[in-house]
Parts: sequence; C-alpha cells; structure tokens
Amino acid sequence: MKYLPLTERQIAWRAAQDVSDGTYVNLGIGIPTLIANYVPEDREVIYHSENGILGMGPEPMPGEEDPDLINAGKFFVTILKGGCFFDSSLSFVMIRGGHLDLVFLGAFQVSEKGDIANWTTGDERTIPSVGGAIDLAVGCEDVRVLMRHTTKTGEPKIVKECTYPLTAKKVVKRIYTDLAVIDVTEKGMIVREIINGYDFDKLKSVTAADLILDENWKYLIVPEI
Amino acid sequence: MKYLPLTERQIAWRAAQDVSDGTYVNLGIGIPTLIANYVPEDREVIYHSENGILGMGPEPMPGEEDPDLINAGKFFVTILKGGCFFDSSLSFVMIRGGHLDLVFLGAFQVSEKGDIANWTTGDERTIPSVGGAIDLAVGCEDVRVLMRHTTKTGEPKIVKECTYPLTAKKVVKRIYTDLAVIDVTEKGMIVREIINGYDFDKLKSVTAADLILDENWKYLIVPEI
Amino acid sequence: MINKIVEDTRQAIQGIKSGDTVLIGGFGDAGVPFKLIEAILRTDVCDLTIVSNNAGTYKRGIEALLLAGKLRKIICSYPRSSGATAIVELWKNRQVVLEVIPQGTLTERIRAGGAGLGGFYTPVGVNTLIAKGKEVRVIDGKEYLLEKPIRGDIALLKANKADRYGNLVYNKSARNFNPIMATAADIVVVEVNEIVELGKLDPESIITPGIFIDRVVLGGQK
Amino acid sequence: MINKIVEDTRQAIQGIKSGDTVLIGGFGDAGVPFKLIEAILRTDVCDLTIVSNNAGTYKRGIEALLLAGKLRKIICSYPRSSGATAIVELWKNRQVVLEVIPQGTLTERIRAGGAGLGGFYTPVGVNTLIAKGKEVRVIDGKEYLLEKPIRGDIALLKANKADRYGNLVYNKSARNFNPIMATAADIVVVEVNEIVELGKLDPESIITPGIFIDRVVLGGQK
Repeated sequence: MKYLPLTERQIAWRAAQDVSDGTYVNLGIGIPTLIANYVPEDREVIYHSENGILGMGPEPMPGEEDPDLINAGKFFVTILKGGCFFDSSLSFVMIRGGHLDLVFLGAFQVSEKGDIANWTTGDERTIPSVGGAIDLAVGCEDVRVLMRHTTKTGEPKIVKECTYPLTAKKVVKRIYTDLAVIDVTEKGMIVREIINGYDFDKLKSVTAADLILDENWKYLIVPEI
Repeated sequence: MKYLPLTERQIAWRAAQDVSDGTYVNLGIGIPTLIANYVPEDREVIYHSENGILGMGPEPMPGEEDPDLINAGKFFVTILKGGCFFDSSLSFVMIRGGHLDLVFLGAFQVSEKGDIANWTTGDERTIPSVGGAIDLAVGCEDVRVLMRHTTKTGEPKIVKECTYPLTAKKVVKRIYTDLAVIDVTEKGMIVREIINGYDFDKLKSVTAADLILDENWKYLIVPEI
Repeated sequence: MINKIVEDTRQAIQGIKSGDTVLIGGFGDAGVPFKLIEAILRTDVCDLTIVSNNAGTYKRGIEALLLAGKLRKIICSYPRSSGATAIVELWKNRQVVLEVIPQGTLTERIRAGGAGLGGFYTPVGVNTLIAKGKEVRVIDGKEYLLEKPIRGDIALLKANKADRYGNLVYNKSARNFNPIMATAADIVVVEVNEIVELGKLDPESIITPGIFIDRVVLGGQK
Repeated sequence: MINKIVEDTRQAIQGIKSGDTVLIGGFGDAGVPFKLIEAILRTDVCDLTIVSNNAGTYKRGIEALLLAGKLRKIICSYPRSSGATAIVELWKNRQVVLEVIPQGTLTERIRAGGAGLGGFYTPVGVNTLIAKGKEVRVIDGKEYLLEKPIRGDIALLKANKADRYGNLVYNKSARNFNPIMATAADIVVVEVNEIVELGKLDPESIITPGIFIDRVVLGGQK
C-alpha cells in the first residue's frame, strides 16, 4: 500500500493539536517553531522565547520588523497583548525551574528511555553550539520531540541508546515523527498513531528500539498543508 | 580636664563627613540612620535600603506617609529623583556582590582585627534577629561602625576578641565612637581623632584592645546639634 | 481562555492543607497579603511552616496566625520588631520553632527553589552561628557555606496590579520578597489592589510575568 | 554630583587592557553594544576573552574582534549562527579557544559573579559532555553539577535609555544578558540609544539601577 510520510508542517500540525488551552510553551528551533501556526484558534497559548519574551506572536508584517524583537532563532517576531519582556536570567529561571508546561524540541536521536541527543553530533568538524537546549530538556516535566523518523540516509533516530552525545537523560515524554506518534513510558515506547498506508511491522523496521503497539492505536491523520 | 562624649547625633555627624560625593551607601538601623541628616549638601549620595530602594530620601511630611514606602527599620521614607525600586533578591545582589561603596553599622563589639558582633547577644532570652546584618558586613569592602565606646555599664566594646556571637570576621575598617575615630588596619587599631578634653591614656583605659596613636592625630571636633 | 482571577480569598487559597510550607511576601507591613492570611484563619488548616522576612506584628498578618495556633515553624530573617509580641512569647515557651536566616540568604534560597538549582555557596554566615551544621567550602581561597533551596507548597503574595494572565506590578518598597516567592511554590496566589484589562500593563515594566502565578484575587486597597 | 555620561566610546572603554575578560551583552544582534565593540577595534588591546551568548556574525560585533585577531578565547552558548563564519574558521584552525556553556548556566554563572556567590549546583549538563571535569553531587536524590561564577574585568552593554545616574531601561528582547552582565564586572559601560534627564525614568520600571553602572555613552540609534 502506498503511504505518504508527513511533511514537517504536518508533523507540527499534529503536535499543535496536543497544546491545550492556557499552556505556557517553548518551541525549539526547527520544526517545533512551526507549531505556533497550527494550534487551534480557540486555545489561548503563551509562547516563551528564551531570549526573554512571553506572549510571543507571529512574524511581523513586511516593513514592521523590529531588530530588537527577535526569537531564539534570531528571526523577527511580534509580541501579543498580555506579553512581556525579561532578562535571560529570569528566562532560565522559568525554564530550569520547571515553570513551562510544554517544551517541543528537535532531536538527532531519542532513546527508549527518553534520553535525547539534540545539541551536538560530537563531530570534530562541526562547531558545538548548545544554546538553551539542555536547559529546556532538563527543566520541563513535559518534553516532546518532533523529528523525521529516520535520517536522510535511512538510519533510525529512535534508538536503544543514543550514540550521539546526550542532551539529557530520561526526559522525552512523546515523539512526533513523519510516520507515527510514540509515547515514552515506564513500560516502554508505546505507539499511539501510525500514518495511513503504513503499519506496525514497517514502523519497527525503521526503529532501533523496542516498540509496543497501543491496543487502541489510531491512524495518524493530518490535513494537507 | 572636663570632656563631653559625643551624642549619637554628633557621632553620626562625624561619620557623615567621610561620605564623599557620588557614593552608594547603606545605613544600618540605629545611630547609622542619622548619618543622612548630616552629609554636606554639596555631595550627591545615594542611599540604599535593603528592602528594595536606591535613592531613599528623608522622612515624609506629616500626612504624606505611604505604607508601601518604608526603610529597613520599617519607618516611613521618601524616594528622591533618580531613585528606583527593586526586589529583595536584587537588593542582596547589590549588598553581597560588593556593589555598595560604604556600609555603616551599629555594633555590640568590634575586635582588634575588625571582627564585628552586632546581631545577637547569644542571650537565651532574647529572640535572635539577623535581618541583613551579616550580608551587609560581609558584602561591602568598606564597613564602618558607629557605637558608644563602652556599654552602659562601662564595659569596653572595642575588644581583643569578640565575646558575643560574631556577625563577620575582619570586615570593619573604621570605628566612630563618642570618644574617638579609630581605623582598623593591618598594623593594628590606629587612633586618628580623640575628643577634646580626653587623651590617649584615658582612651586606652576604656578600650580592651591594643591601640596605636596616629602621630598626626587630631581632635575630634563636631558642632553642637 | 486564560483567566486566573478568582472571586474571593477562600477560592484563592484553595489547596492549602495542614503541614504545608507557606511563603508569605512582605517586609514589615509593606507587601504583606493580609486578606489572604485572614482567609487562612477561616479554615481549619494548622501545623503550617511560614517562610517570610518577619514574623508579624500587632495581632495582624503572621502574628494573627501565630495567635490562632496555626503555626509549627517560622523561617524568617527578622522576627524582632516593635509590635512583635506573639513570636517572642511563643518562642520563649518553645511553642513554635524559629529558624533565623540572613536576609540575603533567605532571598537566595527561595530564588534557588524557584530556579531549579540544588544549592549555592555564599560567604554570608561563615564563622558565625549561622554556619552551624552547614558545609563550609573554600573556593578560590575564600570560605563559603552551602545553602539549600527553599520551596513552598503555596505562596501568598501581594501586588499592586494584575491582569487576567497574572502579570504583576508592585508598589514601591512593597515589592520586596514577592517577585522571588512567585517563582518558588507549587501554588502561587496573589492579592492585588487593582485588576486591569489585558494589555494595560506595559510589557517592559511587568515585574512578575504571569507564568509564575496561579490565582489572582482583588484584596481591597491597602 | 554624579554624572556617569562620557563624551565618546573611547572614554567609555578606558581601562580595558590586553588579557582582559570582557562581558558583552546581546542575543543575536539585539542588545549588542556595537559602538563600544568598534571602539575596541581602534585600540591596540588584544588577547581578550569574550563572554557573550553568541560569537558574532557578518563581520560585525564580536566577529569583527575575531577577524582583527584580538581574541584569545570565547565563552558563549551558541557560536553557530547563519552569518557566523569567523568563529567556525578560527575554531577549526585552533586559533581561538572556544568554551560552550548551556545558556541558562551562562546566565547563572554571570549572576553568581555579580551576586558574590562562590558557585551553585545545577541539574543542567549532568550526564553530558558539559559535565566533563565538573563535580557531580547528589542533593535530595537528584544529580547536580557544581558551576563557578564568571566575572569580567569590563562589561560592555547596550540599553535603550539611561539617565546620569546610569539607571537603565531596555528595548524588547534586546534586554537579554545585559542586566545580569551589569552586575558582574569591575568596570561596567553601557551604550544607549537615548540619554534622559534624571527623574524621567519611572522608579518602578528601571531595570538596571545605576549602582551597577560606571559609564554611559550615547551610541546613536539602533
């Protein structure tokens, strides 16, 4: 059967459906940033940017960019009503002190136990850059990862043990990929949703960790975007 | 020869003459609080209050008291132009981080080495209350003490070793008493000024630490106030 | 929709229970959430540990809690004040446990609790009674004490204005411990003088971002 | 009379010397004191250690210092950025020492430097490369790393407005590291968009009290 892996926007759309009303959320650089576009409009969500913004809004209209108003990825953003500014110190009190409800991150690898590797490949030729990655992974009770299920060359990114240098141990609660939605639990990795045209056996073949199929698993259905 | 020990106001007046233009100063509870009244008017001095004020001004006019604007002694105060408010955390960053230029404290005892005891007598019947006393004594490079030279019963308050529980070790730089001005130096306690009608031998007799008379010592002269 | 405003102080302190550690803002009378404290008096919770700069005066605030027999312990920097009689009596009679902490260490321990830190080294208290039972460590030639974080089950704060997100601004020296206590408890409740529309507080001047706040209640003017 | 305003950026950075550790505010381009950095380029100081969130881009700011060969070391959280080429090249060729620190640990280490603390325990970096060479300690069942304070010989900051006391307010996300760096250096210099009369800044809204600031210079509009 034919199948279409989700696009990055579709992965973000799926994650966005899990952002409930009234939550304080940090969106990591990369696919997570797209989530803000797809949170249902009846939900009031407050976005945190680690460079010192709560209540971050969408990108500004052309011509209205303010060089002093950027997000953690250094892109122009806006601030919404009820938002505020603060310094980096208070920003990381929020992050490390467990004040955010939800953090979405990208990752190179996630292990069976919820370990995450997302800040350096350990490659001697790539300059290491950690930013707030470790703080975000360690500080929040509910860390979720958005990533492609495999690397460009087809290697599994969900693994028994991370081979890349760790960001943090046992922190990831849920993974959204282009193929599935998987929860990291005490019992192991539980597959909650799989895309149409794909199946559990195929999913196992592109995953290097043990998977358990939720008996109430569903199709992972997203709109065309 | 007759002599008149300084009044508390006169001790404060003398200390005030040493507050130079442009300094950030914290005045401890008690005699030190009086200093603000006597700093020469051509000097711009910024008073810090550990409950979160810089640029603290004198007590308000009757009827203009604001219960939200008090000093560390819980008395009504005002704020001067250029002053600001901040939280207790930043206030103690200022104190402990060495950002104040001058701290004036009261004391039960000061030792030869500059140890100070000013927060508790260790008396089992008196409730201990430390407030910001230790932070102030430890945080500032220039801690000065204002106190009577002896206790009400005539016991020396300047001693070889403090017998009361310590506030901090080796921090006091200068002592202003009702009889003298004494510097605490590497070489020992050097008497800089003695009140008129008193002399070095008499001073030694009411002091339980070794004193050195500065060869350029002067009379400690203050106005009547 | 986010709306942290509750109708009355009874709802505001919901969830408080006997044995809790309660952070209470204020320095002297400034910035003390008197109405929230009064609401505790109307419950049957007891055996509380209070963390606050002072221990109450003139039968109001924390002193009222002491007199009502609701407190097991007070952690503060300065219990002695004119008008503070209950703490003195109860302490003398060993009817309340008193822990006195240097004020800057108190602020920093609460901040550490809110910031997810495990502890810190401070020079304050070395060679004093405060050091008793604490680890002393020499770092770069200077002695420091290890101090641990403090957190509350609930924090009771006072601010000047709030919006429905719980963004706060304070009034003058009534700010004091309130902003750090806002970061360091499981439930954070604030009594305010005024509730304003969302957007009325300047984003540059909000002192406590609403993320730290769970409930807001109008307390009546100071 | 207190007047911290100086005429030009040359006077503003007076006292900087070869081998110094220089704290530089900013995140991306927001809140970077570009004019003060340019002033360094016009001196012969070198062998500097820079502490900043990023490592400069597009031949401006810290990247200009790198290209001019003035830096021995950069301590930052995120050197990799689009437009950051100098740091990548110099790091590959081992011509500059790079120390990468988690952003929250960087802010906290600078704050500790300004707050007179000897260090702190953070859970950030446990079980990672960041933990290498650092003390790991279990406190209340959780693992933490011991992190030490960072201080600068000089701090170069950017703010929006200042008065002659050095009281500062910032603009939007250009605040970032500036307020904490203000507390943690022997000489603290700030480049501002505007200088206002004493009393024009609201005492409730001043973010950096002038006590932390030594010199203020008008930098021209952002």
